[in-house]
Amino acid sequence: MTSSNGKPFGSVKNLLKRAEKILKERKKLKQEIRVCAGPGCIALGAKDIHKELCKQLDDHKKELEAAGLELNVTLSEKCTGCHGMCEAGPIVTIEPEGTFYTGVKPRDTKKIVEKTLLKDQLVDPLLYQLGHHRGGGKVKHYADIPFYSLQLRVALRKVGVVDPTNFDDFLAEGGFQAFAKAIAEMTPEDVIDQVEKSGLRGRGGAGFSTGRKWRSALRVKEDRVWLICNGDEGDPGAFMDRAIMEGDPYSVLEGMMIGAYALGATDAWIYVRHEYPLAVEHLQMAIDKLTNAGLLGENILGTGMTLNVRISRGGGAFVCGESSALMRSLEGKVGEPRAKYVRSVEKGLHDEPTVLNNVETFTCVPAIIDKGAEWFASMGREKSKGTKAFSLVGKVKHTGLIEVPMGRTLREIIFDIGGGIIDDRPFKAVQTGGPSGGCLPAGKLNLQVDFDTLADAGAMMGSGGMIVMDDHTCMVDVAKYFINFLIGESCGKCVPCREGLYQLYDLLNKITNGEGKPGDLETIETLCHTMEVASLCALGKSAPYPVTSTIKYFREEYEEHINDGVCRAGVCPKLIVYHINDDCNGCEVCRKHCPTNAITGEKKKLHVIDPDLCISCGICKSVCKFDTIDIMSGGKIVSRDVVA
Amino acid sequence: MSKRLYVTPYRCIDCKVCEQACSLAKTPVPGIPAKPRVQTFKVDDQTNFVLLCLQCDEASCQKVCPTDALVRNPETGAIEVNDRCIGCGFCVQACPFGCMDYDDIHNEYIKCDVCKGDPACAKYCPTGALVWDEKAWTDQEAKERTEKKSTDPFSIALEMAKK
Amino acid sequence: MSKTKTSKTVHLTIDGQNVEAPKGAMILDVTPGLGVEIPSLCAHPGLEPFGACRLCVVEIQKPGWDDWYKQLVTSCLFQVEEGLKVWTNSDEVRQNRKVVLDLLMARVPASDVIRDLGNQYGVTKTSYAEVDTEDTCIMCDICVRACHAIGRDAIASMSRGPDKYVDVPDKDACIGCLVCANLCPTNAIPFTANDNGKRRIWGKEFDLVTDERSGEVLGTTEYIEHVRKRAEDKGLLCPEDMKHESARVKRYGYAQKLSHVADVEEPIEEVK
Amino acid sequence: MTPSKKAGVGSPRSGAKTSKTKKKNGAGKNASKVILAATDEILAHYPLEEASLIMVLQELNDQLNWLPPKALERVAKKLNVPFGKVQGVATFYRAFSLKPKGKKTVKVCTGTACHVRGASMLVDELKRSLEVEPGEGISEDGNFSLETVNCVGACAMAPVAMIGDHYYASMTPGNIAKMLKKEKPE
Repeated sequence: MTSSNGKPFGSVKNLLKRAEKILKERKKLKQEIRVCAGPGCIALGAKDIHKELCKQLDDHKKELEAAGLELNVTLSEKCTGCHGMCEAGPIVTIEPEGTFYTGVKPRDTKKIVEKTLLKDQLVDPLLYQLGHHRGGGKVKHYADIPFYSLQLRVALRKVGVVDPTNFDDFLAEGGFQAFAKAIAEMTPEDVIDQVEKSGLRGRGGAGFSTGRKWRSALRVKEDRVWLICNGDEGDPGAFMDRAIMEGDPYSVLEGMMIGAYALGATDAWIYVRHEYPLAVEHLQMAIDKLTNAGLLGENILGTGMTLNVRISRGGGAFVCGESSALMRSLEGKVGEPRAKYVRSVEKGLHDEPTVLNNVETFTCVPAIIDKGAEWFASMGREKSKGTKAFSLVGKVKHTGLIEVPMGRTLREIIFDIGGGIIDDRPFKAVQTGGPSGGCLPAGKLNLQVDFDTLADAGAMMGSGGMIVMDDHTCMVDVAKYFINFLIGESCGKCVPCREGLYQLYDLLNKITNGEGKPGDLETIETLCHTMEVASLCALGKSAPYPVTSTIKYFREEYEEHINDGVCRAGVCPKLIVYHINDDCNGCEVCRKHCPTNAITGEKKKLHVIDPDLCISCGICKSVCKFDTIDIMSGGKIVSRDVVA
Repeated sequence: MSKRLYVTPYRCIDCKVCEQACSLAKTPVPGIPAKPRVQTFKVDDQTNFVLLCLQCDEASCQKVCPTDALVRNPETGAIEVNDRCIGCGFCVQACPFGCMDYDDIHNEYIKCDVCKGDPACAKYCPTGALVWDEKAWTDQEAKERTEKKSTDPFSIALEMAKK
Repeated sequence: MSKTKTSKTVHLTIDGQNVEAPKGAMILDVTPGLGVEIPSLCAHPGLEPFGACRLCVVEIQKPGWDDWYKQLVTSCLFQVEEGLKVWTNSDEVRQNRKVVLDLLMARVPASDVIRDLGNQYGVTKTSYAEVDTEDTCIMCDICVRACHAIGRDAIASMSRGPDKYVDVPDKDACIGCLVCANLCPTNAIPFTANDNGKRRIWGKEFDLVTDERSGEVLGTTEYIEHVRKRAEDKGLLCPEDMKHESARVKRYGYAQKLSHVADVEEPIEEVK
Repeated sequence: MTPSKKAGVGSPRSGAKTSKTKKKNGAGKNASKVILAATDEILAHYPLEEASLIMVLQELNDQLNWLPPKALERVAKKLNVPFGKVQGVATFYRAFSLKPKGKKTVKVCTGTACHVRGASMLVDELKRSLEVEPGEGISEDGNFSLETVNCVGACAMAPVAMIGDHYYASMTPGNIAKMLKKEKPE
């Protein structure tokens, strides 16, 4: 936590010495068990597994000690951040072998300790199984799993590796080397040069060059510069920033410290989404520890540099991800965006120069300083350098957190890393860039993902959410979903966004209810255009993208809804009817569960759904064990899976 | 020194020509006369008085205005109401001389702006009670103009004719 | 208020006219007198620019841009620049104003102001679903900003998105000055100015103070008190005298004082 | 969630009518004393300026489960922020509730991943069984409130419902009744 004698590190040298010492001690350890404590794994009981593991190890120690023996494995067990492969959680890995266990339950810990740790044997049922198209088979090392082997982790380099609550652990993994290098060997100008040369672009969505932003802030000669780290990750289906803040808070802070050094900033805020309490906890813990260690506060490492970092919890407003709204929120005001004509590097928080960067952006900075701008620039594409973290979710086999170099195709990401679509259903679309992004169809699968290609295709990089959809997803419904989301998140300041979203929802709702009129699509397109050009902030300007992109690529689906009253995906409740087919064996389960008593039928006899009473809630289909309930639309069966 | 509107109360005969002239000069729509910015009063049988904005150096109206809608025109030295006025009426309350007013017909706050340097009141004043002059008065003149009483309109008219 | 005072000027063209404008001014601020009409509902020269109604959109082109490329900006928030070209009534501008008015017409079908404005842009009937409301508020925030300007902050906009509405959560803060109601572009704030010496607005009733001599209504008790306090804070000419009911009362007093009439019948202090 | 009819000037919708607290919550002076004591306690930890407003409200909401009007008044006074602005902020941000909540809050994730896996059906079913609207009201037995959240970051287990700290993964309309039964407070 602090230097060996418990006092703050007085100099860069002390810090490096301490890191070396920890590393030496670590080398004595034979093995390390890492329990993933990402949100997914915690939800599935990772905390219990960790507790149980500790207990098991303790028991063994005692047993051996009682017998007068010493445990012949020294090991450390720790909770780390998200490993990424959330769908296979809870995950336990054992280093240095790289053994990768999935779906671990507390009762499995005994086996893990006894077999793997003590006897070097594998627990077969816990190993990751390859998909059929890869020849099945079990994989021992996670590096052999395509999900991992195709990734390149920069921003996520320490997520899943370090214990986010342990500063020593972070030092042992090479933490603060970059900051030490920056403060000891580089001038602020050098730092900005490196960042600019690396070609790092803001990871929050707009993709503005970070180096240029810093440089322009430096040009504004004012006494105070504010530094803000934007952790208000509002995009549904995106959790990269969360994973970083929870799993590797020190890297975020290290990036901010390097930024503060370069810009001469003395005050910094981290704005964290209120739905992420664990991120707040870990960041606060990290700030406290760094302050005690003399790495934050006044006279950092004896260099005279001052930096105070505070955390602010967002109030639960998506629009606060917009930088000017975020600053209003930090001032204690309603998070309404301000016109973009005033640049925040000149007049931002409290009307003082402000530099705002995303969590992922800050996390990339130490890596750039550490390994050099050339290294970073060697990855990715010409105008989009480096790597980008994505959260790959939806109807894809391996949902989770990934990071790839810019320029990977959508196909590689979805099919090679993501393992393809659940149940090997046909791929329909992928939605990128959060609610303001766009949907790309199968025809765009070979698109090389970077800031500009996505924008050209009518989608956007956004913060990096990637939601995969199969043929059981109705594109009109998806568009409606996003508009509904945005209605709730619009600040309501300007007319095109506030009224436009309301009317857009109304029009889409009518279409999904089978009340659409010919001409509606044209009205929607006109409206979308005005929203795009006339809205005040980025939220309003990009709000119509989900609609325009789905109309662009899936126009026939809209037309089907309007002209024929058909929802080919079987999603829109007003356009579908539930029907029990002849395979029904009369088990009565659906009848008992139906909330409106729309199902009649006697035991062991075919059941019937009364379409007048049916409210299309889907309960019957979700409880039927024999898959006898079909969804019909326009007289055709369009059955869909209720639960993926 | 720039021109100023000087008032010589003893010359005022309460004929209300200034009010009429002001009203006409400030009427935005022909046919609906505006409220005059200048007013004359009969104080007693012998004395009349012309009430006119003093264009104070540290004007209350200006200070109390929340939107900086009262701005001094550097050319005329007069304080003018501009389009930033939100109609709160603070100025009316604040002016100790009652020279800010609200025209409820044309729905605007009004004050004397010396007609941008060509005050209609002074132009039409038949007795010289209102003068648009740039000369600085001597103490004696000032005293005379403010203190000399006259109830006889003819003598005033004579005096005017002599000039 | 946000206008920066600077002696520097810039040159731009607005609809082909060459215009010289002070640096830092917004496009909308420099259009009066040019014969150019830019509609606007939420802008007021005395209040902070807000940019809510989006009716004042214009097309601009900066020097150095490709000839075909123009950008739509809100003129109330866009500062003039050297060499800027502005079009205030192009097809694109009219089209977007039309959609905005169409949306507003759906939002406040009862508003005459919006209907008249809509007719100017060829919107006679909204193409969207009308919101069933008698209300004509369009959330331009003028009332909120004005109330802030006069130093009361009684009015606040609440909630967000389409659910946004304007309210006075703290009735005590309202002084019944009617500034909000008078500034409202769509006359959405109902009030009774004078009903037997009472004024009603925002669901609150106020007592009116009347000048005894002229019989003119001076304002509500709370209003006069607020101005007096404000005057005191600002250190005005006669803060003591501000304690009297109104300056108007003093008008007559001062008239007497200034005319140097010795035989004033009643002492000034007692004039009420 | 259909777009609801909008409120206008002078006709505040549900959100502003905070004064109508339930009787059991305003059990006399004692309750309000507790509220004010909690408010003062929280205020003591922050600099008394406008910038603290949101953080103070956050803590207050965490502690009391909602923001009683009395507490808001106190906060406005202490931080020297107009009450209207405090109300505006309290109604703007999702994190704040201006109405008392049930003993437990069922949060249904309506993030995109959950949506494409059928979260809207969960919400519909919960609305039916609890007879409350998301974000409004308490179920008749006083046990549950319903809320939708945009993403709880557990996309891999979609659709997800959350009660307290507990995640219910891969929910279906069919097993909602079971979940509610299990979570029912004693």
